[in-house]
Amino acid sequence: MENAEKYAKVDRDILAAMKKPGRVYLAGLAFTASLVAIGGILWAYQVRNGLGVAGYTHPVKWAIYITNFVFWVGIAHSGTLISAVLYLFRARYRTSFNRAAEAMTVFALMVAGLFPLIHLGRSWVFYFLIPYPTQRQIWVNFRSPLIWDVFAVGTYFTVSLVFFYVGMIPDFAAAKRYAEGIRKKVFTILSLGWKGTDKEWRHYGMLYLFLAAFATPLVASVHSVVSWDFAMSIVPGWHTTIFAPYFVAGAIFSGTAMVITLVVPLRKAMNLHEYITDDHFESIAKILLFTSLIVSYSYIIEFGMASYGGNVFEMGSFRYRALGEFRYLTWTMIFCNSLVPLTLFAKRLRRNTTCLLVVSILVNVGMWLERFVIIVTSLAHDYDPYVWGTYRPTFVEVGISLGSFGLFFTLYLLFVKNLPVLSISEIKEHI
Amino acid sequence: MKRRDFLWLLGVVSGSTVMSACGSPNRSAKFTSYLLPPEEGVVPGEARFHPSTCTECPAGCGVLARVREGRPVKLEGIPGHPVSDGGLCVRGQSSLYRLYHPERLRGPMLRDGKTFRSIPWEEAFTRVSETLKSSREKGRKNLFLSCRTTGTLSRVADAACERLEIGRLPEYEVYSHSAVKEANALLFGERDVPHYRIEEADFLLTVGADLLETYVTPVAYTRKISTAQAGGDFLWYHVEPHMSLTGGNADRRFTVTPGRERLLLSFLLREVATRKAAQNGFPREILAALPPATAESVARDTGIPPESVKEVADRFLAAKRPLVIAGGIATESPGGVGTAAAAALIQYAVGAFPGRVDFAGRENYRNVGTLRDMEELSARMGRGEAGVVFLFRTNPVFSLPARLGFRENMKKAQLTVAMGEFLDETVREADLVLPLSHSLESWGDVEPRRGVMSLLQPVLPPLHDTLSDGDALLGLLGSASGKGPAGGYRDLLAAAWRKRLGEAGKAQFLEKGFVEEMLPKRPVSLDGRRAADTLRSSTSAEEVRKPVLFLVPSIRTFDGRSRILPLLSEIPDPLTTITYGPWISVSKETAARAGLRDRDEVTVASGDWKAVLPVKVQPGLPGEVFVVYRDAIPAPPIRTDPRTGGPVDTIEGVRITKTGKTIAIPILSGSFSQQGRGLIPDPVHLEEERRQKRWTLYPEHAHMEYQWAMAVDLGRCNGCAACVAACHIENNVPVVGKRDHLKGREMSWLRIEPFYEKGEVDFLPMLCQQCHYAPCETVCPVFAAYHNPEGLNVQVYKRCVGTRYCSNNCPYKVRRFNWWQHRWPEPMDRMLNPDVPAREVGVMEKCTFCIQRIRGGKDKAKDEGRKVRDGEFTTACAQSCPTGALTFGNILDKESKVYRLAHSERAYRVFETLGTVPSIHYLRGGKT
Amino acid sequence: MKKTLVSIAVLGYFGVSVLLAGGLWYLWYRTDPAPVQPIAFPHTIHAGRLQLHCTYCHIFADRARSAGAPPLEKCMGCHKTIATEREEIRKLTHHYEEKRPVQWVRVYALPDFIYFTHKRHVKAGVECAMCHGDVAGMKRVRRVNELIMGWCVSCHRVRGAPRDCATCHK
Amino acid sequence: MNPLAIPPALPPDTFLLLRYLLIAALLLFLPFLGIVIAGSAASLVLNFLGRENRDDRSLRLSREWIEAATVNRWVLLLLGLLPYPAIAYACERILGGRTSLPAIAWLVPYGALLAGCLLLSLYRSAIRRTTELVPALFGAGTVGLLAMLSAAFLSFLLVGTLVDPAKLPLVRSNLVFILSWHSLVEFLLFLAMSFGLAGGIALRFLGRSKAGGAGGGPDYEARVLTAGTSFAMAGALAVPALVVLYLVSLPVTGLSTEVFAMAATVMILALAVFSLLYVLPGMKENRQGDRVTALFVLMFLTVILCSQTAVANAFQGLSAPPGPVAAVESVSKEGKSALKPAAGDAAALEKGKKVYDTVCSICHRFDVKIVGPAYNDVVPKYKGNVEKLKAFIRNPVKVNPSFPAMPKPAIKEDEIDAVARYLLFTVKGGK
Repeated sequence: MENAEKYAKVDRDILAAMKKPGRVYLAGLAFTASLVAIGGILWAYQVRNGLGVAGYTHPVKWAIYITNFVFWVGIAHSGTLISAVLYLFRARYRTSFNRAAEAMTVFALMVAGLFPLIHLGRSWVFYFLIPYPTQRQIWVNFRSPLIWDVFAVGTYFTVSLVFFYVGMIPDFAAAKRYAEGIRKKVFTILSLGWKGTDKEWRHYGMLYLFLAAFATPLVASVHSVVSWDFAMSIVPGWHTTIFAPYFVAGAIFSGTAMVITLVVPLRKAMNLHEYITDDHFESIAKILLFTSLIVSYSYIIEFGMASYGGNVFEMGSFRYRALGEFRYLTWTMIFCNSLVPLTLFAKRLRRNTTCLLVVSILVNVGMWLERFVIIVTSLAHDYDPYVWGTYRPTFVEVGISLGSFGLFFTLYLLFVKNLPVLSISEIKEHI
Repeated sequence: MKRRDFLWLLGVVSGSTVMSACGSPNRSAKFTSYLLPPEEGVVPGEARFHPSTCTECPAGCGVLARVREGRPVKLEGIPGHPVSDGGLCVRGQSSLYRLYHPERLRGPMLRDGKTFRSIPWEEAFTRVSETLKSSREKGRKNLFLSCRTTGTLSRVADAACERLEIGRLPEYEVYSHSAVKEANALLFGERDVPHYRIEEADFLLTVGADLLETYVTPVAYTRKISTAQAGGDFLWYHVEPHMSLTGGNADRRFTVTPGRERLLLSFLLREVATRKAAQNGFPREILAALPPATAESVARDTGIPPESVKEVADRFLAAKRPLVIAGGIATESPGGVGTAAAAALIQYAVGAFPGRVDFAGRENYRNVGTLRDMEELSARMGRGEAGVVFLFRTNPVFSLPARLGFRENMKKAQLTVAMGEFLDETVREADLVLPLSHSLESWGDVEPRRGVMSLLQPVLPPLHDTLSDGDALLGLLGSASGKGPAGGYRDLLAAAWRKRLGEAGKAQFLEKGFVEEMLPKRPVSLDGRRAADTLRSSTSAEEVRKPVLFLVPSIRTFDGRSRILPLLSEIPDPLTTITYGPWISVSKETAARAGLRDRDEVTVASGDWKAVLPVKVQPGLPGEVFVVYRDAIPAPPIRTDPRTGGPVDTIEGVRITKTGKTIAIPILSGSFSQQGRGLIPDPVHLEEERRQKRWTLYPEHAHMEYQWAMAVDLGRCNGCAACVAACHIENNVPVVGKRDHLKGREMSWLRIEPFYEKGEVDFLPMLCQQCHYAPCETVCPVFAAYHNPEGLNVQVYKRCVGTRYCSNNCPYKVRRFNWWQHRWPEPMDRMLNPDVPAREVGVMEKCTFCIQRIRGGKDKAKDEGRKVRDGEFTTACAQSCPTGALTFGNILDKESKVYRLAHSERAYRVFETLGTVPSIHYLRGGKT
Repeated sequence: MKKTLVSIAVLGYFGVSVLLAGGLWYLWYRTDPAPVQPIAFPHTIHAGRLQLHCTYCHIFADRARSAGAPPLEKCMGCHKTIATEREEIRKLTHHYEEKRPVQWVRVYALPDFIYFTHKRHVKAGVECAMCHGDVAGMKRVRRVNELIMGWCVSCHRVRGAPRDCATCHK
Repeated sequence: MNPLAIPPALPPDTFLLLRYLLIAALLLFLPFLGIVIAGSAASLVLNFLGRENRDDRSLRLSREWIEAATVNRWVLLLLGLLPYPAIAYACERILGGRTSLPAIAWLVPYGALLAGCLLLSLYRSAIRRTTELVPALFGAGTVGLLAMLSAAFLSFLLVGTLVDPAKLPLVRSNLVFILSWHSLVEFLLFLAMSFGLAGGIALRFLGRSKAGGAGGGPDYEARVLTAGTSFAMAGALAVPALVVLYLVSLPVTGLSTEVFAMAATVMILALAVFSLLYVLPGMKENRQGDRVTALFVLMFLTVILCSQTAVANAFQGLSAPPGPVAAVESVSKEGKSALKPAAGDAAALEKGKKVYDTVCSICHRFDVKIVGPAYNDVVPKYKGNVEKLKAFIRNPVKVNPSFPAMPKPAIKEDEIDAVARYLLFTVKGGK
């Protein structure tokens, strides 16, 4: 009886988020949307005039676009990790994050997926990268890590999308009871006539478990593949065996940070304090700290290998990274990723959301810089000293990158207003 | 005559040979049928070669113009040509850009206030002839100033001037070698530059003469030196006050205190005369005239370490057939004539005349005047004595010092008639502009050297409303004197040739493009007293005050005349790797002292003259010595040598002050040092690389018939960059401009990397290595970069999507990306090689060993049912190399030259540790 | 209300698809496989009835990359006397007398990034008809094969001709 | 088969006949197959749903529908199995020479068809006995449906090969090259029209029988109405898009204005269906079964004609020339056979023959008269007088008014001599 009330309350509280949006929300939405518009225009400009409008130089032929790609794929990771892996570990605090995290995964992947296209010299023939039988009777080169990317990211996106959707089916059913108008219709369709019978729940449980199990290995595989884009090449500073674990850790690191960055304001804005408690934050913070330590360790290993490897090219590359013209970025990165998170050893700070927010944002910055530094510095000073060069981004690259952030947050804002932000059914389970 | 109709026809066709870019043509796509069957042996779509002569500089190298659909698309040297023997320098390769340059004069123009209005030729001629008449009545003198002209053209000019009572002035060249001529005149009564047979010497000492770059006939000298080096025991020492490409390539290079070259030479002369020439009647009074000197004193004065002075002397004396050449900057400084004279006397003393130094085949510089002549001309014009002044293919306003006031005085002439190809500084000032055809559009002949006649013949109809040099002169003559010779310049030439060579000879001349008459060697007689006076008179008054600025000719632009060729500003200067100049080269120590770094802006001042230039720190340059290329400074503040009347290109006591600003100039080299990466390795380092074993997971590439490979002999490569230009032209590599160069986005498929080790420079030509295990191929997602059955890393431009992964993964960074859609302004688009597509925006491009040539060669071989013969065809770069440093061939053929070289003990590959197994084998240089 | 909206929407959809079809038709029409030539040269007579071999007029087919159109002189060789009164022949004669080359409309064209030589194919024993079809049977020459990559590759596969990209791609 | 051989030409009328045969067979085959596929699919689904939630109307509808779709098993076997061999035969003949498909390529679809027919008839008879099917029989039905589908798809692939003759030489060497987009699109188009047709059939025949039984009555009719209408509408709406795709996927050589015209017709027919069922007022109430059915049959007809026109276009002009090569050969052979050169002038005769081949043969043959008279008629007039003949060749004079005057040949004196000798020697009775 009183359970019923509780359930009703949960429904109300969470679905309250989907009430009519306030001014602030609309303003935010307008802002992010305009960013998207700017990005779009700049992309059109770039396609029309050629990649020359970007700041690429002769040695540095990959830069900010690929940085963004790796960054966003990284962001995407925590989603699966938090929902799938923690689900398998039966970690209860997951419930308060998983929906947000999954949404983040999907959106981040959407954004990430754009960058390989943006960075192509001839984006209009991107379909050459897709393996399909054409009249030309020629296939893609399955040896190329870029093709592995196409598959890895594609798979990952599909799976996480399905996972995201399946997780929401019962909530749609719940939501449709409160919604009206077109929204009700949509929810009705999306809920696939979910009635909540035992039989349904039994099947549902099986399916969800399976999907979780299926998604978990992807966490490792996808970013390993992405890291191989670099590790498989022979560029000094890229060609390292530790890249796969290093990148996966980094991905989870940045992803977790992004979750915190998103959930802290979310909780505040939609006062979900009783569903997202400080304990939850603390345990997430622990993940952050842990992955941070792994990342720092990788940094040390990288420089270590370069110095005792005795490979003149590798040494040159890392000397340049640490002391070259990009040294400020390098050291900022180390500060953000290795030093700042150490504060989280203090329990008080772990439970202090403002502190967490600051740390997480810094970590995001740091992780973006990490990718930038790895990509640009390694290319700028590789084998032949004659072609050593440098790189300065142009407004086009900056604008498009901002646009990508805009796109991500636009999608996210739309999400929080139109879909249940917390997994109602699971919260009910835990009542 | 027949070919011209044919050309005309093809001219019609060529317009319509451009096809639509999609499989099925749309209704507008047309193609044309000939009226007449093309003459025997002409096959559409096949290139034909027509011999002609390069006119980019006075040297007169023979060129074969490669013609497709009636348009010349490439220039190559004529093998066996007495001057260039198959070689062609960077300027020669680029001179197609002169032909197709969009800014060429399109027709005769008449001054109309500040601007010009175009007029028909007839009007131009009549106006000239009227003015000629009127000025004669006014009692003014009509004058004709031209660049160095030789052969029939020179005679025609003389004749015309005589008929029309025009004073033919001494010809004007910026580099007139007046000191050398003066010295030879004083000593032997031969006012000219002799023909040096370097190939017959076993020891060569060059003083200031930049043989490999611009001195008199650089390609010839380059060929001769490499022949001599190939011959085995040959040593080449170079003494210079600054740092030049030539010096960098000599076996030993000594930097001498500016203006003191004379002392070294006279010491050498004394040594030679006393020890060697005493017996063969060497005039005593000369010895008397020589200032007393010991190795130590000379070392003190010249700044060359004593042991080096001794070494030079000993080597020279030890040599059986020694040869010394003084010229260039050494003779264009105060006391230059003394230097030249000393050198000439040494030649005499060691009996180099007439074997190794011969006036029979002199370089035809006799009619070339001096700076003083120009002073007189300017003065005469200033005094208003000049009527009509013809300025024929010459640009004095740019190259003469401002103090002559040439520009202003031109105005005082009654009518200045400029004849040239471009609206350059001088033409802009003229009253009447008569556009001349490019040499590839006109008939003619040149005589670069006595006894050598080289053919000029049109390979395409004139692009614009221009006349060939001869026709223009004849036209003038005709309209002025009422009756010119019957027929055009072509008939006149034909007659002249028939007269000189006979029917058969003429035919052969037309076919081969040159004739060489064997002139008997001419011994010289030395006037001892005059010689002695000459030596005495070169006193220590002629000293050079430091800091000194040298104005030197550049291998890219010579005296500045080639600076309008866009390609040449794309090709880096070999020593500094700067593409878009200008700049001033500063020595390391000076830079250190003045706290100057690359790109710093400085003001260079001397007297009331000053210029603002960015700095480039140049290793190997002695302190207090600055170098600027001649093309960088219009109206340079050069003095006139009181004794020779020639120019003094050393500006003394210059003041260099740092402004604190910087000027962005594209310096392509990221580092002048190898950073210990063994691109040009020492043997030890090499061995350990060799010992590495490596294995692959991928299936081996099978090469059945052919595996193309190249050998690059670093010992022969002198960094002249001719190959770079050749590659550009052959492969339609676009000229991208300064903006992209500043971003390091140059497009050249082939680059020459200079690496400096303690003042010595080594050059490393770097092009696609065509790796056997190519890193670029495995990473391309769409097979745009793949390994073809003949061992090439082919790039399929239409398949490329532009991920640029291949370039990242290329350790040699030899792949170029099309950042923009590059366009060729009309009529430059006619220069494109139809066998190579113009790349689209957003695709990667690279060297594929001129795959179009490979295709052609295989096609021919297949027709004859055989395999390709070694050396049957070669890549554009290898073809252009004057020293034969590049060898291309099929390495599967055990007999081939490239196989032999690739298996020599000098052979190595760049970055062998990476296991890319390149098909390009470098042969370690090692200065002998 | 709703009904009209829906019907308008659907009608719009139909309209769009019809337009698309029209567009496709135009695209196809622009590259008409059988274009009208300035002079209606009947292959049916020359290659058909007179049974002249292709290389009689297209002299370069076995010698060069492009088969080449016959020089007008060749046409005039016969048509000085034969069928001189016919309209088309008159056109020809005008062209010849005015020294004005004939601008034929292309039926087949290859993109400029492709290296193709008739010589190789003819020498390899490929009959002209393999690619150009039964020209002798066409009053106006019609393109019977679209020169698309797949088409070339198919034949190269079957005949075991080289399939290295660089064989055809410049 | 020998890749060098030019495919022999089919005699035009044979080709025509074959195509008519093909069209007729397809016209019988496809609509029928369509009805069966769509009908049985509908019936299966309805049956499943009916059993799931105990709904007699669905069960009844499902039974009626399968009955209507497969009038009875004999018709099924007859229409299903008879036309196919005709199609196979026609295709094989048309392909003949270019390639001959391995028998398996024909037999597999046929087998599938057979199996499909049998299984479906099994299902049909079962469902007539009782609507409460045992799973086995239901399964049989499903498998039958799948078999039918695959049969249809395979036959589309086979017929599709006709549209792309250039690819045919490959087909035998590796069957994968049968795969083509336009076959796929055509198949989809076929499915769309089939469902439309099935809908039409439903509207026309179902729910007519007033005989009560389980779940009869007016609401049952309503049910039929909705089902039929939605099927027809779905079909009609899917058609235009698919038609456009079809046009895109056709090889360019197959196109012609007629093809486009027919495509447009199909769209218009679809539009007609739509307006019948939706736009026109009051049309919906009284069923449009017969009209809709008719329209869809028309669509089938047009599409089949359209694709066959494409085939015709594709084959136009693709065949061996009436060998001018052969002709020249024969002449020269004739020459050879005739001449038995005396030792001396063999060379001269060879030369003469060369002149003949290059110059004379343009206008003259030995046996036939082309531009000029046949040599066998005129040469004998010279009775072996070489000089006379040479004189004529040197400057020809108009002899026979029925021929244009012979132009003065551009050949040298010795060539004139040689050719004159050659002619006199070669032509029988020349000497």
